Amino acid sequence: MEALVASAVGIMTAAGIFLILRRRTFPVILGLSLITYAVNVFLFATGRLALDAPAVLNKYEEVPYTDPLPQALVLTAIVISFGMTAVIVMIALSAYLSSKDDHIDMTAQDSVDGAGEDA
Amino acid sequence: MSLFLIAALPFLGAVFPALLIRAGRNAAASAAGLTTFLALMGLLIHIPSVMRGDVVTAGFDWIPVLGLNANFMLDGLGFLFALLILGIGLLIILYARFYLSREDPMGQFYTYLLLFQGAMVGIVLSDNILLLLIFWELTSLSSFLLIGYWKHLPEGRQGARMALAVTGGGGLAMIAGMLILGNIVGSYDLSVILQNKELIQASPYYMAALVLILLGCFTKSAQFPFHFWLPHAMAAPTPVSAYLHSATMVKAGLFLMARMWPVLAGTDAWFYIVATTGLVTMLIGACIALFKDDLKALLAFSTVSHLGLVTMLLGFGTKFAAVAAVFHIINHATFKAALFMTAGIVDHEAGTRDVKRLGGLRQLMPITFTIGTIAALSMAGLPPLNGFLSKEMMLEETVHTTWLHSHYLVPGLALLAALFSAAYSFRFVGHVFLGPQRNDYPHHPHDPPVGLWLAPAFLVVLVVLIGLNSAAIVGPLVAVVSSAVIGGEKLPYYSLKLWHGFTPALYMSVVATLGGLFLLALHRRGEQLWNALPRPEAKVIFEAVIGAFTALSRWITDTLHNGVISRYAIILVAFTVGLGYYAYTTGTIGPETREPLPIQIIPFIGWICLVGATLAIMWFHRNRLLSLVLIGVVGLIVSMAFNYLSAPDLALTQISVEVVTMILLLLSLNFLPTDTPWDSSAARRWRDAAISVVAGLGTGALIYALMLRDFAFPTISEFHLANSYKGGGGTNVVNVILVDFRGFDTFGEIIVLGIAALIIFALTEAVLGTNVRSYLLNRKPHWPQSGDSHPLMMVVATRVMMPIALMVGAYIFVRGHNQPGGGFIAGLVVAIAFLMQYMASGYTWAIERQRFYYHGTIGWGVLIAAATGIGAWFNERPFLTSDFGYLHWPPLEEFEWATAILFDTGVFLAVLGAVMLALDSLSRFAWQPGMAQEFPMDINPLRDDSKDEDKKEQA
Amino acid sequence: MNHWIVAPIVLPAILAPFIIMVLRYHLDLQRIFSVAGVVALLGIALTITAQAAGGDILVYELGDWPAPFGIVLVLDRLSAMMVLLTALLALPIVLYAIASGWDDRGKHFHALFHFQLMGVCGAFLTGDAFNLFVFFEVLLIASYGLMTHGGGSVRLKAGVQYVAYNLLGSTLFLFALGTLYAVTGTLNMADLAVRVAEIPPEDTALLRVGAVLLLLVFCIKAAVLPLHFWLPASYANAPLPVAALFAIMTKVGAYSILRVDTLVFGPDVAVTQGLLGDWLQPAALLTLAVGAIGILGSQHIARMTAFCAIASMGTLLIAISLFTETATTAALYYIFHSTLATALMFLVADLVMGRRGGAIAPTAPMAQSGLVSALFFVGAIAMAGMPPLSGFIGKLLVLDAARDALDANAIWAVILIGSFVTIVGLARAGTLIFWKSHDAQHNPAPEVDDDEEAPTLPAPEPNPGLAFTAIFGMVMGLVMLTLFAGPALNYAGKTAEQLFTPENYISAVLGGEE
Amino acid sequence: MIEIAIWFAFACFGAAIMLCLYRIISAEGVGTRVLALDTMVINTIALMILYGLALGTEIFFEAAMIIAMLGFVSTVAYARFMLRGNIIE
Amino acid sequence: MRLLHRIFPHPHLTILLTLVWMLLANSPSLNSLVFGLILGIIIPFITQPYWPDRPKLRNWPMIIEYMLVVLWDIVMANITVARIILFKRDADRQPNWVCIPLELRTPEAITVLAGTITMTPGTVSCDLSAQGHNLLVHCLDAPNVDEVRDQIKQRYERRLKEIFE
Amino acid sequence: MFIIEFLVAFFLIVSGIFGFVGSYGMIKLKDPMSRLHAPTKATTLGVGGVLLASIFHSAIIEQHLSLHELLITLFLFLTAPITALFIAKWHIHRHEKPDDLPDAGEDELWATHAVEQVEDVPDHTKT
Ligand code: NA
Ligand code: NA
Repeated sequence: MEALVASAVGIMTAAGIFLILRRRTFPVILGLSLITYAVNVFLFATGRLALDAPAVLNKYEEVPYTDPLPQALVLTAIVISFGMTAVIVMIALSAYLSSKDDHIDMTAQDSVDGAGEDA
Repeated sequence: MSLFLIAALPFLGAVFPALLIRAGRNAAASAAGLTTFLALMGLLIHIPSVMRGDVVTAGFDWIPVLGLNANFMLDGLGFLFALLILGIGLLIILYARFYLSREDPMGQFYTYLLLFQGAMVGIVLSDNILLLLIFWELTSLSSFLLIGYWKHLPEGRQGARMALAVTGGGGLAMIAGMLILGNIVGSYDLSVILQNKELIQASPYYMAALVLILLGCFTKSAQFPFHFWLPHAMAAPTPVSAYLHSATMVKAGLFLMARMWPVLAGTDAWFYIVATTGLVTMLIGACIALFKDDLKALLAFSTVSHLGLVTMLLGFGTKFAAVAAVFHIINHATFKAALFMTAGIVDHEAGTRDVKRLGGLRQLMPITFTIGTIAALSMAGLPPLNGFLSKEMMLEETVHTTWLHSHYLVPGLALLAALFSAAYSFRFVGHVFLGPQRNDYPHHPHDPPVGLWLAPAFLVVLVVLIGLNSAAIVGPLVAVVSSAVIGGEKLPYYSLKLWHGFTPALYMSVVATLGGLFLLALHRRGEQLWNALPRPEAKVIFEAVIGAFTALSRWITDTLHNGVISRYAIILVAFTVGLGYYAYTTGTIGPETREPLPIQIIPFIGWICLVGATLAIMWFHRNRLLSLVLIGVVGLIVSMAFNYLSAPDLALTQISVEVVTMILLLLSLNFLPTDTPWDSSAARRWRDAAISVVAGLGTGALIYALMLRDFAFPTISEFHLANSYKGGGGTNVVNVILVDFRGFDTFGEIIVLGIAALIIFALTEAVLGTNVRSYLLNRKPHWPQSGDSHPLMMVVATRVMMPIALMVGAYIFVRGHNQPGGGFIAGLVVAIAFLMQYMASGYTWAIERQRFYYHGTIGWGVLIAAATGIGAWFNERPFLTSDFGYLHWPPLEEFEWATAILFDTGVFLAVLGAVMLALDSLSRFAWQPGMAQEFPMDINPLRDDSKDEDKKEQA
Repeated sequence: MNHWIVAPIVLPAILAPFIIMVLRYHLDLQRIFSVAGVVALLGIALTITAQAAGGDILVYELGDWPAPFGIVLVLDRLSAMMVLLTALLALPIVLYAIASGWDDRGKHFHALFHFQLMGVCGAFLTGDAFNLFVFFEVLLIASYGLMTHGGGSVRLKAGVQYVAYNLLGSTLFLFALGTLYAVTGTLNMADLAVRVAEIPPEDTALLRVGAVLLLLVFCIKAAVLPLHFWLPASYANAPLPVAALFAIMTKVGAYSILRVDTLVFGPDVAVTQGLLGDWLQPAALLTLAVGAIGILGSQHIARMTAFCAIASMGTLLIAISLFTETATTAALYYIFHSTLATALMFLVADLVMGRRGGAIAPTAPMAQSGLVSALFFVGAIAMAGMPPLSGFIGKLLVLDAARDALDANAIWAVILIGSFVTIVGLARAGTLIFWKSHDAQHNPAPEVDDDEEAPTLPAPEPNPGLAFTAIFGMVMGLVMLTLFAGPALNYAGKTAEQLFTPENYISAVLGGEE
Repeated sequence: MIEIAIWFAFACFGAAIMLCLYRIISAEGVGTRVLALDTMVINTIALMILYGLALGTEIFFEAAMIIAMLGFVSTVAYARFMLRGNIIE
Repeated sequence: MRLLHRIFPHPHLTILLTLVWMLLANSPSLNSLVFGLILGIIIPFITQPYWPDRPKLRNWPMIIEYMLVVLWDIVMANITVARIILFKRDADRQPNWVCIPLELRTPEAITVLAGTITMTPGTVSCDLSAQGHNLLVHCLDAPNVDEVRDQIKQRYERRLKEIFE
Repeated sequence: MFIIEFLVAFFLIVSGIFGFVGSYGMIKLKDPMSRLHAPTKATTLGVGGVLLASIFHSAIIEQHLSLHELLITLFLFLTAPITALFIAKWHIHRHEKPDDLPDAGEDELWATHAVEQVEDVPDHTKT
């Protein structure tokens, strides 16, 4: 099972980075989502894997529990990256609508002429 | 007067002219003059002690850690320079009052001038080399302002920049030199350093310190090959040129060489570097000066030459040469300042300072002529003027100097320089004042008002008096200064007399004078030759070099930061992977300590789907909608994996977040292109793929290694498991961690979400406030739209689904503390419930029936969470300390209350508000007039038919 | 119970929602509350600095859970100083933003501003590695909002880049924390320090990977070459008052490097040897070089100022990379200076841009050119490390601290040559912007003398008086830092001493149990 | 007996999920892709209930329920996107 | 009465929601009943504006009958369709569109009808006509279109008419 | 007991078969409209079977009544028709002309085709 999880993390990371290296905003955002999945699984897996041992205390019997801390961390991470994704989607969309161009690269022209221009 | 005050007065005074200029030019000038005068008086008070050979000191520890102490000292050398600075400063202030025109901002001028003056005084009074460095760099800065004072002249701008670059750069070198010096000695205090000649000269760092300090001195004093900036600094108003570029700033280098003479001089290195530089500078400066037509340029190069002279003398390293140097500094200051002012007067009155357009001013401007001639003859080295005296001493010393075993080289070249010097001095007199009167002067020249000529006249009187009776007038001063220069040792034998008998120096003087006259006679022919010679124009070269460096910098900068984020990302990834690999290979790792879990078939199928979907995304990423669907698959499987691996909370959160994200992306994809064109080459894609694969391998391997090893120490989560119920009152440990053990993380997290929504809202407002709005109103959809935008079935289904979904949300929320769930997921579920309503009946219809406002929801959420945290304060507990208990109201069963639930309510509200605000904002982009509809569904036979019937009835 | 420690976080966390909810439609009230909030923050910062100055390390256990199981805030000299710096920086900036009307060019400026302050203060105060991540995210997301404040196509595009790059950084942060947790089983920094010191040899490889990833994250924040690429475009295209506030953000990276590398992966910890020490110094030197070259090579004042920020980070990182007490003292002093100077420069750049656009080329005269040019001159002096302002002292300190370093020659050469290039670049920019308004060849249109004409040109700010006051305030900050360099360095020295005796920190956080 | 039945059902739904993925990737129209995704979600729900049954745990229930709800929302969103472009209008 | 109506805008919904809550809680107890009831009152109150013009349900026995019929049909149709998918060659299949003229007018009733049609395998409700008077149904394999239409009208629409209108 | 076990196993097998058939139908059936029929099987007897099995299993074998699986059924029954409707509408919108469909009677057009204003937008029928 560990091999599956590890390889999945690796593949999602690779695909995420590949998409991040594209030149348009949309694939980059998708890449960021993918790499977010990867890191969430990564972080989760740092608690080691366990089957049928959720960290919900059983009052009646002694049962094994999985490590709850990484789960809490991943939850925080998921929420935060959701906020981040929402923001970058919005900025990318606004940038596209303002310039009718969804290239993610800044041209020399952008950086010279428009720097800091007001809306 | 305390030395502090002397040094501080000009700076304090600098404030007044700028402020007082509204009160008039005289007020500004008077304020400047008065401060200078006060400082001068303060200095003169110390004459008795200085003349006794005492060193006046004052100081306090400013920055002890650094050894940068505000220590000042006044000895003979400092006194002489301070006297020059303040005395000539006073004259310049007077002169400038009349020189500057009505259009020139005089307040600014005096402010700059006093800043400069203060910096100079600081240099010469510093007893700490770091303090000295501060003043040193300040002179560069203030002179930059002064040179560039006439902002409208391009020459001023370039000159100022060049001066700053050269002297500032030299200053930086000097910083290094001084730090080395201080480190050798162990103190930055001059008084300590000057006691440690042996230590310094024996140090292996002596050479480095020497060269670096000399770089500072040579640049400041315009020594070859750094002489080029000085003539261009002449673009400044004449008072500035007179003050900075003859009397004071350029002498700072000389001052420092003199100051350091006791510890740095006396070595071969010192001799060959300093003396040679001085000699060459003296020669070249004099030669160039002869062929300059601009009076100020002529004087500037003459200054260069004379500075070289003093440098050379200091470089000789003998005590006698040091005395000669001191004496020449005094003399040069007097005649050169007078000459500059004369040149200024000529320029002012005749309207030009081009020698070629002048001549014959003798009768028109008799006073000026007299002043100028006396000063010029002193510069030429004619008796009985003071210039003669020090030149004699110089020539005398050259005769005793051997340069690489050659006895003739130094005297020969010095003589040549003296000859040129005499020639340009005669030219100054001859070509400006003598000769036939002309009728094509730009102005009508006449002697200026007394205010202008008084200052140079005073100086010329000094020139004559010193020449006639130097021993009486400046003898004690020279003695005390020289003594300071040579480090308090016994003075050598010297005499400041006009007549020393028929010495080699006298013969050389005669030759120089006659040769000078001869050269002047040949001037026209010499000029032709000079002009025919290829002369590297320093300014052009400098500008070209700076220009080239600027262009190079621009190229480097723009090439490095070319705005291609994918390259930035590649560098980041490659760097990270590389360092990670390095870190791994330089450590050690033990064998696996955990048994891997067996692979079961369903997870394996999930894995295949995940890998398949991921690879498909890479392959089909240009089809954006498909990629989105595939991302959905990945998210679904990741969520399943969480569930399978005992993380139900994660599964719930992951899937909810994923759906909302997908909806946000769909909302934006409505406006974005639906396809990504190819815009990177196949080679690039392969390179990207290779890097991605390496990074993927790295992360995969890392987590694989981690999962198969146990924690090196017991993990802190054991505490969480043990205390979740008894300390946190919940059985869902993950939730208790979120709302209690690490509630502060969650507090930050909801704020992140709230901020995200705020940003989205703010951006929407910003973008819709521009012409984007009209673009959106006129844009065509990606493809034709279908009819029936709010299908009946969807609306009806939502009427049932939404309440149920809200119920589910409530359920998820309530049970969160003990079972998978919690405020966050509940917030998302409720948001999705409302989203359903939006999708069913449309945004405008739904929002009209909305009963809460998203900003308020977010705000309340954060505030409730914060208030829960603060509530603990009243219980004498830290922020976010939770409490819980159990209630029993018959006939109900016992149930639990917990402040954590209140906190979770905050989370719930913040999440709900944030998600809704984000969706709300994004959907506003698609708003079109006429979109608001009256009914929840487009088709409703019940409604339409009854309407039809009404119509029929009416008909 | 000493609640002062959490106050710098709670205050903005309450104020910002209040502004959103209650004052959403009242800009004037927003401004009043915002400024009052910053003043209150300053008061809090002064209080906690006074508390920390004694040398005690105060620990605040959030939720009353003991470390390492809960999250703790730790107030030591360093964190107090950084919070104080944040508050000091924020006050003039918020005043300037109000005076220049920048806060009115988009929605929610003040709320985002306070959230940003909250994130920054939280990052400085927290003693928990994951909580540090959370506060990084808070300050980052607030910065995304501030950076794109007001919109505009280029700014938004730069915003996309900024966000994308930093999201990569955040991801890296999580990878790092995961790895560290997976090896050590803890997240508390003091506990981490204890465990890292005792790590068994079989786990060093993985621990080292985690450590290096974490340090890389901080290096991204601190704009260390080659991880600095996010900075120029985003700072140059942000609203410049915001860029001024961002001066503190790079310092968060520097702070984190300092904190983690003294506390957890300290110089005495064998297992993490060479992870930063081997490359940070050359990287810092290159950072300074690239910054200086950028200053000379920029054609736009905002971009140039962004490179000023990079160059000053280079100098700072050189000091940090030396990892000695003396050098750290220098670094701490320089942090203060560099933050104020960079911010000052950005504000001045905003004055210029509002008046004549940002191109470093001759253009028409501008309003109040004398005052603006004087401020530019002051800013340039500070940036270039010229006397008499604190930059010079800072530079001397760094040079002095580097004298025993292995590569002292290289460090000195880079710093001094870097200063030289900076001076040339700033002089070039200043003369072109302020002095070249009359060049007939370049500007054939007939022009009037700017000094005569200046008063008739209207200032672009709604409230130029306040704008200039704010900037003067910042200048005064630099002056004070110079005049009271002695006491400041005394504090910095004690701070460095505290940093280099991590045992106290550890025992304060973990109590006697370890 | 139940064991075998569970395994049989696992195999069926596992295979079904893979078929859905194949359909998502290979379909020529977005509609079919979305349909396949929707079917995949439904199969996943079945699988989760199955797992709960096999392990005798209720831990999968909430996820299954939420997924049932969310699958609907996302499918409607996709469909609205394809029909109208704007999913909230 | 009006007050009562304001408090319980949708009594049926309240019952349904309380039931849902009980199911969610999954263990019958007084606590969950009380809590479910409270939420069952609050939530319809919140969502009330989204459900104007609520239809009245008249014939409760018919509802039971209808559900049983549908369940039976679902099982049967599943088997039929599985056979078609697994064993019938694609070419032999005769997919077809069917237009079903509606007598139902209430949106809720139309929805239930269309839903029923879809949930019984082999038929899918695809669209309403522009004014909602006809329902478009797609059949997986329907050699005889009229038979399908009549069956739907007979088995489902008739009963729904009695329930809703 | 055996009967219960048998019943559970039976439901499971039935659900497995129908779940598989549902997805297999999507592969086998060639025209998009017919494919739409497939998921109904997964939804009804596929999931339904599992849910019933689960209810029986917990009630009899684990000895506690657990009916909450019914909720999932409720959800699916409420939502699946809507999903199908939307996908069908997409198909009609993209691939069917008004003439291809049966006559809509008095209403003339089916709702999907009843677009208020005709816009000259590019036709991306392939998407
Ligand atoms: Na989905
Ligand atoms: Na059907």
